[in-house]
Amino acid sequence: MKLEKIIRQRKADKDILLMTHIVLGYPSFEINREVIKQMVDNGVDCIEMQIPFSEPMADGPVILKANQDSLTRGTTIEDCLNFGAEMCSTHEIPFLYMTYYNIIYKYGEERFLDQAAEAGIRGLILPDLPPEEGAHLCKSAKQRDIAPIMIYSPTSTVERMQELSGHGAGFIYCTARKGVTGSHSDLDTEFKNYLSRCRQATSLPLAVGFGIQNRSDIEALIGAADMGVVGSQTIKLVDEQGSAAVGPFISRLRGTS
Amino acid sequence: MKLEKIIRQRKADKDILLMTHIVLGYPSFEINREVIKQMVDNGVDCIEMQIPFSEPMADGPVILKANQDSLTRGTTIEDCLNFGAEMCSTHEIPFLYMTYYNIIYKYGEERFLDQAAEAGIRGLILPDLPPEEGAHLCKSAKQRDIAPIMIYSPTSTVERMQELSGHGAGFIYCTARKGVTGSHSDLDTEFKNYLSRCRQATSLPLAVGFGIQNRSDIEALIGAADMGVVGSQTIKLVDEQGSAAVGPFISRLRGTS
Amino acid sequence: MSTKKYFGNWGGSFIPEALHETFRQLDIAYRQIRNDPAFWEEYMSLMSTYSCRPTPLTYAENLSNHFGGAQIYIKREDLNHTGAHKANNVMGQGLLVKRMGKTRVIAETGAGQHGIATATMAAKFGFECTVYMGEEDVQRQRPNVFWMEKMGTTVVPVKDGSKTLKDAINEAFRDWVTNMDTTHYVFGTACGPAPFPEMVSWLQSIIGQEAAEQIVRQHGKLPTRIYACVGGGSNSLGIFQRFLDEEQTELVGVEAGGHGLDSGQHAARLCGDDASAGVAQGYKTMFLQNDDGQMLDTHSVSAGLDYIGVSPILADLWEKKAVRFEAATDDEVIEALDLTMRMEGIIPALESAHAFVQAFKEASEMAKDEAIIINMSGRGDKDIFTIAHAYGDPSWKEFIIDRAEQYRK
Amino acid sequence: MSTKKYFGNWGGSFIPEALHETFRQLDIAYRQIRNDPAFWEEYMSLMSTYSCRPTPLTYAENLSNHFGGAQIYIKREDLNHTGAHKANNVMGQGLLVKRMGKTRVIAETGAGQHGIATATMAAKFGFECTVYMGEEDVQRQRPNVFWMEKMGTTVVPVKDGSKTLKDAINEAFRDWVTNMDTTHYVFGTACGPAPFPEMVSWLQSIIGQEAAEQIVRQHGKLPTRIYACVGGGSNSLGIFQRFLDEEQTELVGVEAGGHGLDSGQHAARLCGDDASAGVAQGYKTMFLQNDDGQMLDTHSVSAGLDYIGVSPILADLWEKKAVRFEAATDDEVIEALDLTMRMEGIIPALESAHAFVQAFKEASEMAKDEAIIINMSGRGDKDIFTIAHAYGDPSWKEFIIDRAEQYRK
Ligand SMILES: Cc1ncc(COP(=O)(O)O)c(C=O)c1O
Ligand SMILES: Cc1ncc(COP(=O)(O)O)c(C=O)c1O
Repeated sequence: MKLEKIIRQRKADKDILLMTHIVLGYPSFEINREVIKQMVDNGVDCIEMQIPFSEPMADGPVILKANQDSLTRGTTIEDCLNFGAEMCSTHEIPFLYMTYYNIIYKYGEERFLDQAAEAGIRGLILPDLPPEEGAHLCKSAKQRDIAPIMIYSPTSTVERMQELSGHGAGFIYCTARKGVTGSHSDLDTEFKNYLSRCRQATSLPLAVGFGIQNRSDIEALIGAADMGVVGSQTIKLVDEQGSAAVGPFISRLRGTS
Repeated sequence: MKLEKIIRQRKADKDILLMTHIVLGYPSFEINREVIKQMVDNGVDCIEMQIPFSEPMADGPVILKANQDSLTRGTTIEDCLNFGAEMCSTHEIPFLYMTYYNIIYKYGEERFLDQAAEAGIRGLILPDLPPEEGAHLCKSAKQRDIAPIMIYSPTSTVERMQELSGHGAGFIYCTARKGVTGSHSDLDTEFKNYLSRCRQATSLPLAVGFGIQNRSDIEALIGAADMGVVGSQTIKLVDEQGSAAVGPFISRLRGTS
Repeated sequence: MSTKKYFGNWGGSFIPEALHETFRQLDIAYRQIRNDPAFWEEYMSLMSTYSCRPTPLTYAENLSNHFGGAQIYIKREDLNHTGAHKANNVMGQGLLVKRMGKTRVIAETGAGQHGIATATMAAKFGFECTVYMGEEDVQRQRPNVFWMEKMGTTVVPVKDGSKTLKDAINEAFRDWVTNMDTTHYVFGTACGPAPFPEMVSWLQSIIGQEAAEQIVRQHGKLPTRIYACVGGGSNSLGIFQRFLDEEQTELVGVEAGGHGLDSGQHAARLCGDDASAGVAQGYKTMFLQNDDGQMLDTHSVSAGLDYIGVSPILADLWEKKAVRFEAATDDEVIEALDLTMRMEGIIPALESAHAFVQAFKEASEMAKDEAIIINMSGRGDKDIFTIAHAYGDPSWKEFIIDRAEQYRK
Repeated sequence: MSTKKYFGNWGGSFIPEALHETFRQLDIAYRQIRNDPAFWEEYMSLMSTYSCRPTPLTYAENLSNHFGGAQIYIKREDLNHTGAHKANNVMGQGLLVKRMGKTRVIAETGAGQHGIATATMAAKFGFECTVYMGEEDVQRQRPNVFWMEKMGTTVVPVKDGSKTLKDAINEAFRDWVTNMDTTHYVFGTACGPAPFPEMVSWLQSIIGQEAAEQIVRQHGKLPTRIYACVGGGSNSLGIFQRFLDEEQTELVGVEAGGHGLDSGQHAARLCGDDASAGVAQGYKTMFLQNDDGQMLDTHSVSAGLDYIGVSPILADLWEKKAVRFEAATDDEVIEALDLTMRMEGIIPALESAHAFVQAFKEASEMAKDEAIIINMSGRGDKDIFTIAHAYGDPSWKEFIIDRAEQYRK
């Protein structure tokens, strides 16, 4: 099934969906496994798995460090692809890969997409690949039912959003603010205006990420967005309290505890 | 009596005369006193007393250091003039002042010469005052029977020597080589030629200094010069062995022991 | 005229969406200045009163005689204000920033030269300024940090990754992506997303324009070869561009050979076999990366050349064989530096000394009526800590230890 | 033309007899080059290809606005090869040495700039070279010593007297008096026995000639005032001479005020009351000396200004009131340096910063259509150890201590 359809089905029963993020191989694949299980068990709707890259230009300090630590521990793409395949076959929810374009460029676009498709990966987030450079990749991905996720920023004009929407699939990733991942975002009036611009520009579901940290952030998104994305916050949590803390955190976010 | 006459009288009985050098106030006036007594007692014919200056441009390391130490101990010109007067009245031999021009310039030329003349000083050696700059001083000195000692260098042309001779009195100070005081000089054939050029250029007696260190240096001068000058060597001797060593050193130089 | 995004297979603009609009506006502004003769005039007037353009072309008579072949000329970018060619690019971008109405500039720096130049430009134009510098480079180039701070710039040591230039670039992009409204990122070399490679090369092209005129005036004809060191590629493109269509002039780019091309410890992307095509830091070029596409640690005695990528324009010229690429090892660099100091009284930056190495290897095989030009991209004083260290100079060590004693008290 | 030995009551040639013939020959050689237009042409050609003459005149827009008075222009001698005006004198004397057929040069140095320039010239002309430098200055300017040595020069630390410039001069004379046959003493400033004051001033006069042309081109008329720091006097005379007969231009020399004119710790010879007429180091001028004629210890934050004497030409201009003299204290110098770095992105040498101090004191009282020129005799990078120290910069201290740790191992 296509990602967009899955999202819409899940959204039918819920006021808002939840996507979480992990960095593959950080702190270890073993812990990735535990964390993902807790996420799924506590009702996460979608998970983006970041394949680490040595130059994560769009990431803030927490994810940056996780990328580097993972690489220092020897994580390879092969490891990541194998782990991704394992997760897809273990859990019911959709999994996405997030990484930087060089990883795919070096591995070979077709080869990468083929393996990802075979494993059951539903989408792909590449923050440094605008459609001007990635039109071909977007098309190839779609052909394999992998959704190329487009990113909107508060700096994007409506025309630009429309153009991006044409290249994308699955949902649109709206960054809640300018900047990189990690710090908290103000979900104020200006933000609401931005989200309604996003809505006008695309018919795809909207996910909102960058600095979503707690239940009240998620509540602020209800009605305006289809999915909240929690990134750095879970990494910090695992760093500080271990993987067992993830379940309770997710259920707090979901408002079920 | 004029210095030249004294020199000639003394030379009448000896194959060569001996001039020595001390730095006033180094290591102390007390030791200056002892050293001079030993010099006189052992047959020195003439003594140049250097009034220390902070910038002794023409002096080598031994005398340079003696100048600075003396000044650091607080030696003043007044001290030097008083000490000079005391020596002139204590000993029979002629005393000269050696210093740099600024000392006299600052003190006042007339005032300095008056005091020196009154004390009985017979000559003045100023290595940084060529007659072009010091013609007036030379004349004023001569008027007071103080001989302005001209210096010849191996680089001086015969014409230059003749010109200098006209300004000078007492004797000519021939530097045995280029350079500054202190290191040993080769009294070779070239040197002999130089001395005979000096002889031709002036009718004044010739003293030879710079690096005269032992009896054989003195012997080499016999016949060619009228007086040998020993400078740094006695300072080193006093530094190393104390003032009592001066007497025996001088009598060795004189060939009397 | 419209900006070229690709140079053959290389270049492009791989940027986060948040910067899309910023780059669109930058591109427009760049095209405006590029098409406005008044801009170039203003730029020239600034460079000839604030820096000392035209920089001289020095005939190295002693080196020429020593090698007994080609007549060696040195293009003196070291005499620029702030001591390197970096000033050309930075002052030009400063004028651009003024036109765009932005009030803050940021920059990455490796050797510190680009940082110094940017801090200087910011002081002169009254911009706020933050410079990102790999922590390892902060160590190597401490005096530069001191001067940047004194000119009112905030220097941020970057502690991520290999703690060198590439990490500083990532960090600068992270800043830009947050503060694009007020801020222009003064990219320091002919790399990065379009329009930077083209814009920086254009601003640096003054070097070659002057050199062509000077060599004809002084030597009577164009040079047989031109040598320039290649970090990101800005000084080499600066001098090369004017000669690209001159048949009689061969262009030679010299990369950092570090401990040798076989050692794995170097920064040679276009000569040697360790680099491969990739996309990072916003553009496509030959990168020093592993099979997984992870960037490798590079090494060079010179902080300004140990960069993982290289100008896409040079990658294209390399592929088309329009420029020959060579590498100079750390040891060869120190040797060439030594000879140049002793024979000509000229102290090249460690970066620039790479170009001297290759010129020295080839000069003696050339005829006496041929001329070669070495682009001396910067002066070596700034490298005192590295050079004195490389020489193992004992009295330098003693001096540093003495100073430290004073500071400990 | 014959050489002027005296300038009013000042100057002369108080030299040991051994140097009489040497000076006679030097004087002849100097008169020859002075009367030979080909010499000046060769000199200009050297300075415009090896250094970057004409050096620019920079309009300091921000400082001008900051003070709100006169338009401030900066003559950029810092952009010379080796970083100061000293190169002008030294390269000229280099050409002279070549004509005289000597093979060795010696020099004294205070700040190290003259030493660096001489070492550079010696490398370029293939002369042997020994530089005398007071031990205290060796401490203050260690990087300069390193570069001199690397250019093949022997640097001799002078441990006598106050261990500064004057002692280095004495020592250089001691060398010369021994080796005059092969050796020329490259005197570094407009002091010393004739013909040095005149010769050095003549070689430096290029500064003022260029500046006069530039200020008229850039500002439309001659400046109201010109400020230059005064050590020995060469950079100030270099810029002043051209303007001596210009009624509308006032010339201001700025001496090292150290801890203040009343403190006894300064190097002000022409302003303040601590100096008196004297004869030393071969010439007559105003010296900082005690009543006995013994030279005093001087003090300045800048190694290039704390000299006991001053050019006899300046002493004459002072006596005739053709030049006004002021003093800047160490603290004022650091403040002016700070302001100049932050507002203009320009780092004056500590010496040059003295001229900036006085210009800053006076600029705001002048009308907006008036121009002033500050002669920036050199760049401040060389002073990093002194300046970082003066600021008490903690990260600099930490850096030095870290380095020392590495060297201790
Ligand atoms: C003096 C100098 N030369 C060369 C370079 C290398 O850069 P590019 O290849 O862009 O000229 C640098 C970089 O910092 C530098 O400082
Ligand atoms: C940069 C600089 N300025 C000024 C001076 C002072 O010398 P002068 O008065 O001869 O110009 C020096 C001396 O070393 C110097 O290095």
